[in-house]
Amino acid sequence: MKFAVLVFPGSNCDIDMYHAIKDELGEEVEYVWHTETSLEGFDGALVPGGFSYGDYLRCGAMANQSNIMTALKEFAAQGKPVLGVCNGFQILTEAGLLPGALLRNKNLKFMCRTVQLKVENHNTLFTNQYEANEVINIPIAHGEGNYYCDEETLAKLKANNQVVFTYSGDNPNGSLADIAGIVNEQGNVLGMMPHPERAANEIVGGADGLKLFKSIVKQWGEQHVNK
Amino acid sequence: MKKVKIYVTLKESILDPQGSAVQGSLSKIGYEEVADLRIGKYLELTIGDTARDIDTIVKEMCEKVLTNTVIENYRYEVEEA
Amino acid sequence: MKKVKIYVTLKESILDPQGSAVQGSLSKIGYEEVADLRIGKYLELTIGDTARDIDTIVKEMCEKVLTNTVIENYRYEVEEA
Amino acid sequence: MSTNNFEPTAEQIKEQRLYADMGMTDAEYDLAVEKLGGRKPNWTEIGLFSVMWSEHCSYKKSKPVLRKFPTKGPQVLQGPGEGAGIVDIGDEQAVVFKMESHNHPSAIEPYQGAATGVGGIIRDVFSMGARPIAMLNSLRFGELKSARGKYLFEEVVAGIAGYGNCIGIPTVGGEIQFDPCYEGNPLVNAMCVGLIDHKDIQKGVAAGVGNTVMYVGAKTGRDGIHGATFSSEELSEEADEKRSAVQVGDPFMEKLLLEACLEVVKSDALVGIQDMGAAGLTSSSAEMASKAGTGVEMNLDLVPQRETNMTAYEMMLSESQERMLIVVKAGREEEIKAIFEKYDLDAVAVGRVTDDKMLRLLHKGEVVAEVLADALAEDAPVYNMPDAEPAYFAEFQAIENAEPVVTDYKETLTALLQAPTIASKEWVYDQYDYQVRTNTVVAPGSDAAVLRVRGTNKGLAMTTDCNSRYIYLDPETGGKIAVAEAARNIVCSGGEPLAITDCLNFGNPEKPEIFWQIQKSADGISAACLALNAPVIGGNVSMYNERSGEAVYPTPTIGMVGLVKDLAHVTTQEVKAAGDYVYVIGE
Ligand SMILES: Nc1ncnc2c1ncn2[C@@H]1O[C@H](COP(=O)(O)OP(=O)(O)O)[C@@H](O)[C@H]1O
Repeated sequence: MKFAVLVFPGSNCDIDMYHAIKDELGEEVEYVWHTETSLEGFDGALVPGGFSYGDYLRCGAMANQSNIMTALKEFAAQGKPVLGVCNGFQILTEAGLLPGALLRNKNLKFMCRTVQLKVENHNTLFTNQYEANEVINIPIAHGEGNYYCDEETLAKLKANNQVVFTYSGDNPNGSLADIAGIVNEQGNVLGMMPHPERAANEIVGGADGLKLFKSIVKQWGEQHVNK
Repeated sequence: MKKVKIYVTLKESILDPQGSAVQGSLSKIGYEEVADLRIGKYLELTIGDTARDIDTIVKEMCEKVLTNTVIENYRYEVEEA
Repeated sequence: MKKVKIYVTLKESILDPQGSAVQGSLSKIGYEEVADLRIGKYLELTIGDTARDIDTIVKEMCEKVLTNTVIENYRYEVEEA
Repeated sequence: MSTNNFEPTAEQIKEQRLYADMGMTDAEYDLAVEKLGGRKPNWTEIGLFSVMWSEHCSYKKSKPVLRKFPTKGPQVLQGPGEGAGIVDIGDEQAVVFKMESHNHPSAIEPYQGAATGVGGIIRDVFSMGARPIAMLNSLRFGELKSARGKYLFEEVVAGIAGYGNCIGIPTVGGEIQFDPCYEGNPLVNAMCVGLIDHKDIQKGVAAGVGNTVMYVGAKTGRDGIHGATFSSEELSEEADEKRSAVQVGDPFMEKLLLEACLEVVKSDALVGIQDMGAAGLTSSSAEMASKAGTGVEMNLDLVPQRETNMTAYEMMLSESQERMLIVVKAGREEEIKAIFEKYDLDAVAVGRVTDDKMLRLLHKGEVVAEVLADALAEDAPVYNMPDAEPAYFAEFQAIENAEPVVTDYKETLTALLQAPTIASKEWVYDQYDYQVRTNTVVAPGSDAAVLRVRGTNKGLAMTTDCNSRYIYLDPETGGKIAVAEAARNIVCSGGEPLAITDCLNFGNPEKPEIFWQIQKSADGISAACLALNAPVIGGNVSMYNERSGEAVYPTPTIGMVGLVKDLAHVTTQEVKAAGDYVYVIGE
């Protein structure tokens, strides 16, 4: 399986994503610069964390104007897996690929720590390797991870099982309904604030995130066998 | 040349923790009369001569880039510069 | 009850990284006519009835807490609310 | 030679002693005239001399002290004298590091002061060609009792986090001490560690007559004019008025600059590269020429400018952030431009390398300054300052050692743990992204931070340390203790000390008692470095840390890096399991 890691000016978890796929997962991966116009040849797209365009104005707002975003929207519409982490999640909401928005953490501070997440939906292409309601340890590192959407949207998210991860125990940033990650209605676009790519190797932050990437590969493998 | 002033505010229904924090610290140092405080953005644009309609491009820029209508409202003023 | 609107801007000679970055990306997506863009803060305060002079306390709050006069300027408007 | 009409003339500068406002003495003015072959300097030229001969740029008062430090060792690839020092770690790889202060700007605009301090030290490291991999810091504040004290603390931490997180370099360690002596003059020292392949090592030299001098990065504005002079003075109430000395950082711009420069260093078209730090265009151009034994001629009309009608004086003295000066082989400018363009950055040819050893500046078609580069850099004045043992020292030495009497151990322990200097610093490092780039094996909260070297089984341990109370009480012993503490932190974490960088934060060196503290602590540091085979490969001096005449405690912060030969050796501080034994080693 071949992954694209999108790189915007100011992305800085691109390298972490790249190494998680290449070194820990053992799949193919390439960086794709924001000026590119196509994602041909890729089976999955990863939108990494960081501070695209300095996160000036609003997180993710300016990255959403890049050439590559048109290609990413098409890619998503084809049902291919798209994962946005941290700034990547913010970019996906700005792009309208996921509902809602990310506001400043309720304590107004950037926070870096490992938190517990509950897998609310283990039947997605991103979570099929987790158990139902499994609690996993994944690092967060963000200043604006406070998920917000209106009531109607929240009701829909819940009704469709689109809430994939919630903060278990402490809600660090004030997110609505403890939401840490959501998928789109079709289930092929996941956005989450915690960093699974930082938890892909025991020596640097645990390995609970690796199963997320393994889930994507498993699903992709099955589709290919079926075809 | 036009000068455009854009005011961006969080929607009423959205909590403004920064505003509340500032209000809290003002009240601690003796400004209890501040009953409410909300913080938004203020943008000043200088726009050169253009064939396009100024209102059209300001609205477009606001909705495409400068604000996120899920969480924010905006208003603007155009002045000759 | 008064409504006070405060506009905080970076001083002219101070670099506005946000403004330049936003202007840069606007120009790349087709708004080349934006010749300059600066981003500041916009504060809305509701101030309850007080015996103190409104101008005095607004100025005090601005200089003590709301702005850093080393790098920022401010102006404000008072309206009845 | 022309001057701007609104500027004082060479005669007025001399007669009205205008150079004194720039921090120059009469003797220094006379020396400048001598360096110009008897000609009186014009306004631009006196500006060049004043910043380059400030303590901040010339080390004129601290050089004799710095000479005490051991700087050599088989592991040292680059000692003091470049942007940062370099130490071999085997496998054709090396570690690059340096620490720098941003005390005075942080006292006035704590968020931006700290942020731009971080930005500056990062540029020092990547200008060597190294990829910055970690940040550390060392902070000193007054006790957290006043509103101002809390504000400074919160904003400095936010500024360090804001810049480091945005640029994507993990902040993995540091230390904080609270003491009333820092109330009016906080200390903000930032350290950056980078990794480099031997073949990529760069120097800040303007070699090769005819080569092109290029300007890259942010545009020049009027910000920070005379910042170097400002940091070479005591803080006073009036210092708050020196507004232009404060700059705003742009970590996004620096991220682009960093990535672009690391691509450019792979090109053999690049000859030299240097950060425009203190004294901006002046120090970078004069030092690059002086080190190469060449001259540099620049046309200031070509310098990218953020503001209109800037004079030569303003452009040369501006300390706008996120800028670099590079020297490129003649004829190969386009290749270099193309790399910067990918990152939306302009690289502009502003001058060329000459053979006459002059720094020559043109503005609006006229020569506005012509000074020997060596006169500004290499040949700046050096002073041997008088020293005197302070009265307090003998007094303290005469006091018998007292053993504290502890009656209630629980109460004493609780009180100690509540002291801000001892209490957990989680509130601080929770705001630093210490994991980005996923190499952090030991995060903040243990003795030293450890990062793995990707692709090897090696690691780098790093720490900053200094107990300024010890140094105040006995600078020589205290200096030894500071280095020894750093070494213990490295060793406890599984590493072997490689070398140190230091940041010498002191009061006004013109006071003999202060200069004595500087001398003695340097002696102590040197002795410990020799004993531990950890030479000094670079550092920074920050003097005049006084407010209203009161100096801070002498605070020579030590930043040490050690090599972890096998990641299996990494050990952390926390207790691991019930039933494990506890040993005390040493006295
Ligand atoms: N306290 C010190 N100990 C050792 N070397 C020092 C010290 N202070 C400064 N240096 C060295 O002197 C040189 C010039 O320092 P500095 O002016 O701070 O460099 P830059 O302007 O590039 O930041 C550097 O190589 C630095 O490492």
